[in-house]
Amino acid sequence: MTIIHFQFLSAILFSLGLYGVLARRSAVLILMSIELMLNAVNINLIGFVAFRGFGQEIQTFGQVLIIFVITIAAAELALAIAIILRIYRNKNSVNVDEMNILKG
Amino acid sequence: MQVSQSKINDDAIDLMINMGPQHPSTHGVFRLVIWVDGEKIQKVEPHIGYLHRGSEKICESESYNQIITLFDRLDYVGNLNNELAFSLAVEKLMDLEIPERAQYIRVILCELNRIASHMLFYGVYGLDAGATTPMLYGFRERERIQELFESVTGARLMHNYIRIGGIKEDVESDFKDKVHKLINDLKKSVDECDDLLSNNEMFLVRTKNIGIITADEAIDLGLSGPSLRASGVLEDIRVTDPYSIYDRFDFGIPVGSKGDCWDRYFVRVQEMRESIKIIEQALVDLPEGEIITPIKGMVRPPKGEVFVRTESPRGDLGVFVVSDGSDKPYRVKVRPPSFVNLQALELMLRDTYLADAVLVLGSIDIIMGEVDR
Amino acid sequence: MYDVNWTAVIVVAIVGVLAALGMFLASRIISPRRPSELKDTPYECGIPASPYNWSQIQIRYYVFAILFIIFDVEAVFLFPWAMVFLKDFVSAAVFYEMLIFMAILFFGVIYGWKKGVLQWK
Amino acid sequence: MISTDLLLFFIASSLVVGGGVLVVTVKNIVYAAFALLVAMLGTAGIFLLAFADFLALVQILIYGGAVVVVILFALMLTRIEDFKGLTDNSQKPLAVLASITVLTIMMYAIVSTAMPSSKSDPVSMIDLGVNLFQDWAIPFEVASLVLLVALIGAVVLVRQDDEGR
Amino acid sequence: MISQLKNIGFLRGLVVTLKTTFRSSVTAEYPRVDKRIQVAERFMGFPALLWDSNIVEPYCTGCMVCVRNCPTQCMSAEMKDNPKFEDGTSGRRKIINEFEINLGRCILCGICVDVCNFDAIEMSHEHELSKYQRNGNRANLETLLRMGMEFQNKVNWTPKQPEKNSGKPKEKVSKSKTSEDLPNPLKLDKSLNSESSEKDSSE
Amino acid sequence: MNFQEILKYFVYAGLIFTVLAGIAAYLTLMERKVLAWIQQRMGPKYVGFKGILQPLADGIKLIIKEDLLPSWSDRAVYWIAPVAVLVPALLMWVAIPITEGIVLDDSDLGLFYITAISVLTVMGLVMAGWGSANKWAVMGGLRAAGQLVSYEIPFIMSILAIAMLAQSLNLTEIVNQQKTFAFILKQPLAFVIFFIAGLAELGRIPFDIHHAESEVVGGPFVEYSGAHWAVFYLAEYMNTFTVAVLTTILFLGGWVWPEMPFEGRLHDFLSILLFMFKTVSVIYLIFWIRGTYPRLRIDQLMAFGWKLLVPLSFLNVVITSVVLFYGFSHFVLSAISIFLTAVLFYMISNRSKKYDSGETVNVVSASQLRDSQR
Amino acid sequence: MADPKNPDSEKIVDPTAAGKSDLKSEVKKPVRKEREVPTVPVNLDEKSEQLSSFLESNCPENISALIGAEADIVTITVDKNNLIDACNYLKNDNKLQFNYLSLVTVVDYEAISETFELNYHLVSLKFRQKIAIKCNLSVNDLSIPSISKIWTTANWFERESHDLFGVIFEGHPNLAPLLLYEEFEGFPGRKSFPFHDYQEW
Amino acid sequence: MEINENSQFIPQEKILGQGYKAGEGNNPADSVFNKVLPNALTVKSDELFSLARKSSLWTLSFGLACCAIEMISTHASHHDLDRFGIVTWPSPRQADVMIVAGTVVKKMADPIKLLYEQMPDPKWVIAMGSCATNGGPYYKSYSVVMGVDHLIPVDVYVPGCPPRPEALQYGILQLQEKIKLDARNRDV
Ligand code: SF4
Ligand code: SF4
Ligand code: SF4
Repeated sequence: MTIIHFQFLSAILFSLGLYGVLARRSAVLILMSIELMLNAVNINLIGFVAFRGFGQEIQTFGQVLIIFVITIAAAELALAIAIILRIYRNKNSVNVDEMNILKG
Repeated sequence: MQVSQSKINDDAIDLMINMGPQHPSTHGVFRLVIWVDGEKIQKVEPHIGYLHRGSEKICESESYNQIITLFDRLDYVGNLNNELAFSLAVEKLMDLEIPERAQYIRVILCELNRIASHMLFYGVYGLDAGATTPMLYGFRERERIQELFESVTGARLMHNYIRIGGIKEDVESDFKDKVHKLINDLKKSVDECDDLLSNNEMFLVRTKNIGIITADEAIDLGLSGPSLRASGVLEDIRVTDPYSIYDRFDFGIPVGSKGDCWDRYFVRVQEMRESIKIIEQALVDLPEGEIITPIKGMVRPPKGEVFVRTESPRGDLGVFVVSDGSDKPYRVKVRPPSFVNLQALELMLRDTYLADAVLVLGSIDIIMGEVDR
Repeated sequence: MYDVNWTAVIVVAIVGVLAALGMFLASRIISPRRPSELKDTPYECGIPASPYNWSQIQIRYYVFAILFIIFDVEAVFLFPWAMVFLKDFVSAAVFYEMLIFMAILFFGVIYGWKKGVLQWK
Repeated sequence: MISTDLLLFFIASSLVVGGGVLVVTVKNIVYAAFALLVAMLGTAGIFLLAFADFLALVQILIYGGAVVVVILFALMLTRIEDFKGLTDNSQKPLAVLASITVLTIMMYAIVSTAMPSSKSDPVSMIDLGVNLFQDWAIPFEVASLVLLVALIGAVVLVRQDDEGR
Repeated sequence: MISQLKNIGFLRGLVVTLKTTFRSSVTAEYPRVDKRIQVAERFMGFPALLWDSNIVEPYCTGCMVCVRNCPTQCMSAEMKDNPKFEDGTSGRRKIINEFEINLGRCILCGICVDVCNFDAIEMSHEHELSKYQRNGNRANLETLLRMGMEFQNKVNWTPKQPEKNSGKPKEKVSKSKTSEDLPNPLKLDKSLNSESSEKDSSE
Repeated sequence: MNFQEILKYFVYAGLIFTVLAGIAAYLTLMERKVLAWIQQRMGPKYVGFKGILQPLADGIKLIIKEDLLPSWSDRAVYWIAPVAVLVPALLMWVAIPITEGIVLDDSDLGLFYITAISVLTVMGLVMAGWGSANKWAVMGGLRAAGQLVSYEIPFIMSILAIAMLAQSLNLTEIVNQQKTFAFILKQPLAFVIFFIAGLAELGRIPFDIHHAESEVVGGPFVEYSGAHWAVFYLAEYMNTFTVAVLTTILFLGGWVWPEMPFEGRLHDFLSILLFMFKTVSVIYLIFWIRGTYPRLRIDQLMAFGWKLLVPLSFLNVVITSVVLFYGFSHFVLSAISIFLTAVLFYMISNRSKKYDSGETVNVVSASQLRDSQR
Repeated sequence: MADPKNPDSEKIVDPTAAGKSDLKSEVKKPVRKEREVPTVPVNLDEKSEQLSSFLESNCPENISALIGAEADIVTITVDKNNLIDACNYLKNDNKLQFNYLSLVTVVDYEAISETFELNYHLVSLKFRQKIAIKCNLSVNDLSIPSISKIWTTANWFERESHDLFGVIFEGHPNLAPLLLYEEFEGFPGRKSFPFHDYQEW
Repeated sequence: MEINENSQFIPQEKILGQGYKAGEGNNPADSVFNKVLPNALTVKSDELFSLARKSSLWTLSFGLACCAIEMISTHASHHDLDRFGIVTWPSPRQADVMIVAGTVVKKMADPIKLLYEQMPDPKWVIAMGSCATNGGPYYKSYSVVMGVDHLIPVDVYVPGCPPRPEALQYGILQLQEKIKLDARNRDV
């Protein structure tokens, strides 16, 4: 188990997330894909700090960083869902293709 | 926001829920179709008739004495009150004089029956609210009352005891003692019931300000009995249009002021206490003597029609009898209090939650046998 | 040692799954089976089930769920804090930091409270 | 013979990747949410293997709750007939292309910059806490503000909705 | 402070349930003969025909009054000439030949008892008659008489109108007990039948 | 990590499951008996001696009952849901000690672990509700999600207060810190909050809103039969036991308080007995409450949680930390905590009375009415 | 299920003629006209007397009501066209205020006089009075204005009467079957509807 | 009718299981186990299972009319069906026994059939009261089903109107006996 493994996993997960963001139509699904991408980042990060041979200091810092990422992810989830809800109430749809604000 | 409004009020977003005919809290076979948005009730539609047995029609082919058995089974919780109502109607047709002793025994038993009925309400209402124990306590008291009924009338539920002209047979000699003991027990248990449920904070927040119905609405909807009194209308047929010997007793009439579920509940609890008072007075006065005015042959009232109103545990129980002079009535029609009270459900359920529907329905205290007949 | 014995956790989880599966399997084998069409319809208090769609907006649950996520995150910070703020080698500032943190978040709840989202009317 | 660690890593990463694939392909939105949970639990496993027990629990705690929210939300907003039509859009080929391109680039970058790799020691929660609250005090407070903003945003948006009704 | 606590309803509820926890249970253990609730003397179980043990024949003459008055039409009866009347041993000119009650249908109203002029039918204390067949409860004359016999033994039954229904042939002067003024069986003292009442078990 | 060790864990895990399943089964009997006593009944009596085999009969019956896998439901989700409820219930037991040293993993993250795992239970209920594709089940599932998620916060916060007091997340350590004073004496408020939140997490009366029989006819479980249903109930009673054990460990001093003047084996035996006695008392309390109270409505439940319990639990955490930080005596903490508990009770009992300006039902005398008619 | 081998298993032996006549579903003979039977004497109490005389003197012309009495209750017979007016008058007149509708009954006199009689029993909660409105309908035209707008109580009573007797209440918001189900044929409340012979259902 | 002059009238003994005929009412269906394994084993296991089944009869909480009141009484403190291990569940999915307590009206026929079908096997039905047995006092009615056995198979008929709680308990004992006998008389 080396850093490469983590990096590969992270890359795969990230591109999966990217695919999801681009290909999915439901806003909720896109949100999930974004969560996947954030997770990919986390995996990369943890791989780095744990297997790069950094000292205790950097390792702790890396984990703190991950905590912050998770925090932000949670906040993002909350807010994004609120926005989707808003749009849904107006348009009765969560389909991003239909969420063209300019068209009204 | 205009756009969203029109879309939201689409029927599509409301979930239609069927409550009943088999649902633990519909008190029999009542079906309530509810449209909810989330937990909030948008619209309700009561469906009845799942117990429509055609009693009124059957009455036309039975002799007067047989009909009493059918009346027993209408409101199967307030049986004696039902029997009394029908007997009173026929007695009025025939202009019969009822012996005093029979009158008193009737009143005692009917009031006991009222307590039994309210005990059932208390128990079932507790169950609706989610508490299991009130149910068992209520039925424990009912069992005691039914035991007494059995020793007097020979049956626990379907007594066929009140006859046209009096009662079937005289009470046993230790009747007075038994009733005294019973009501002493009952007094204690009513207090216990109060402690268990009436004062419970959770029960209070569940029932206060829920299912409010104002006095005017109540009168317009024809509510009766405790449901009407809970709205603040002072109307008790035992006093305002007295029948039998109720005008001889002094008792209290609990009257609510708000018309919410709590009032309807507590009016009934208080009514139990008042019924005990009536029984106490009647026991003191209970005279000796005849128990039935004998009628020769079949009961054949003269031609005519009559409408009597009585106060059953559920409210204004009216009986309308048309006689054509034969031994079978030409038409019998019951004014079932539950049937009328149930109409108010739609109004009571405005602005409530799904969970409240159960409690509001429970607070009307319907008996399906009477609603559907 | 601030770690968890994950072997034990995984083994217990496996045993839990296996036990449940075992029960399902046993029941599958020894329970009588009499499939019928009506049996397969959803229970709806004795009335044939009517079709419905899922579109139910229960906005209330949603608000509470969001609140829950936020406070969950806070709990994540609180646990390490609870363990360290009394240690002699940390500065007193750590203690006040968390008080500020909690105050800020609690302001959010108060705000929601005042705006009435904790009420269901 | 692969080591136990590596085996566990592969199990965990198969959970992650499998969950991820399901999230982006599955038609049923609720299944996607469950798949997300699986991916998150897999990630927790990955954290474990990188000696971050506390983080693994954090992952379970937060995503275990958050996914429930997503599911609830998916339930609330989607009609059953929408499951068929709503999942993939017309950009699918483009998306495939883009993600494969990104994947290739990243792979190339990873392979070409071989990094030395050596294990380090686990971090205890106390160290983490000290570091977090002493060295990262300001970001920590900022995090609270971010959460507050999210909270207020959600409240405001939901409240408007209430008035709309 | 303590009085304040008393007003807290949820604590009061707990006290009530705690109190009842320590009361003894009120449950009757049904299948056990000694602990089950005994039915009241007036209890109306299923109707049963009575047996005139003086003359050794049923009281019922098959007059069909009860059949006509039964609200559920669950009875049927057929009379025949009483051979004993010809012998001069019985005062009943006619006697029941076939009698059937569908107890599954009977609603225990007691009307048949009220209308019977011959004291021939009585609501027995029998009420546990579950059967596996829908018509398993069609009781014929023998069953009804057996039920009646059981009931008679249990409550020391005597006819309500002993004069009229003694069943003695007219010419003979009756010496039997039944002609005395006997109390109403329903008002019998409990002690009279305390021993026999335990027979009504279901085990 | 050698093979033998894993095998050992398997044996332990199997043991945990068996014992817990047995306890859960007998908790159903205990519940029925306690309810029966409260209601002056007898409860199960004829199956085995005094009903001792009743749970066994119920269990076997459920397994040999047809296990419906309805075609209209979402089969996979429907099928897995009970497992998703059972597994977290079991997982909790990795970190819970029964007595000194008898625990699978005496982790220093123990409490945090329990917190994290307890969140997962919600999933199973939501899955069950959604998978059944039944209206009642969906409503129940949503209710479960809302309710369980809301009460998680006070649950965590009251745990945190104890963690702070003990300065440890290790359950054994926490117990050992209570040698002189059980934490319930220092933190009655945390106890009350923990207990209420625990009841809500379990979905027991007065918080059994998500499977309220008189409202949503069993909620998420309405479509389940046979073995699947049995697994749900197993998990539910396991959780009941877990909460009782946690209460004992965190607040009632586990197996150490009050200290016993014995030595050696006898001491060990008695401490286990003491522990069990406390646990059973807590369970009895849960069942007693179950037999007494009606249930709340979902919005009232949420409001109660968020407006009363959450602020109070936060306050509790803050007060605890302040007292600890400034090194005040623990008696101060007890005093404040008792005061706040009184406030909580007062608010609960006043909350309902606030509608009640005077009695709304008056009794009018009949003679008065008669007079007025004349 | 009923025993298929024994088709007679359902039949309850009932050889008597008297029993048969109960079971028979024939229309009831119009007994009223054939036999001389006593009628119930009218026996109004003081209050009802007052009400009766009050109505006799004060009842508006356009209602053209017939004031009478049955047993102990004042009755007022109106034509169906005047029903709404009569109801409004009784409800709104300050001296009467019959604000409470107790019962709506349909009595089937088809075999006797080719009419259906509707009875509305009203109560005045204020003055503690009772009154019955009677209204005759010819069997050929069974429609009558609905009074559910005046007293909401009437809503279900009218639906029920529609169900059982086929009376059509004009202006009623919803006359869907209440007690019976959609597929039920016939009007079971009427005298001409047969009683169920005890047979296999 | 033959009554011997000297015949002693022996009280009719109420032996449980009297009048039992195999194949009547509801019988559990075959399980995979039944189909595969030799007879002796399955018969034995069925008998064993029948003990569990009969001691844990959960009823569908379902009252139709007046009889339901007596049914509830039977569940209540004085009679306490819980002694036999009988509890009620609101959903048919968890129920073993349906006690049809009351008048079955034609409008209610379909719901009853549906509820019965929705109960998982093995299941039993008790017809309580004369209405559920054969229409009882409403036999003349145009809207009453003359006995619930026209709709669903019934195992035990409890006569009475309403049957006393004891009578219902006796019916339940009869049902338990039937379950035992069914397992014994099963032809695999
Ligand atoms: S029981 Fe009485 S009424 Fe009936 S047939 Fe016999 S004698 Fe006549
Ligand atoms: S008790 Fe009533 S129903 Fe039974 S046989 Fe006698 S008259 Fe008929
Ligand atoms: S059998 Fe009797 S008590 Fe039972 S439902 Fe029918 S009428 Fe009511």
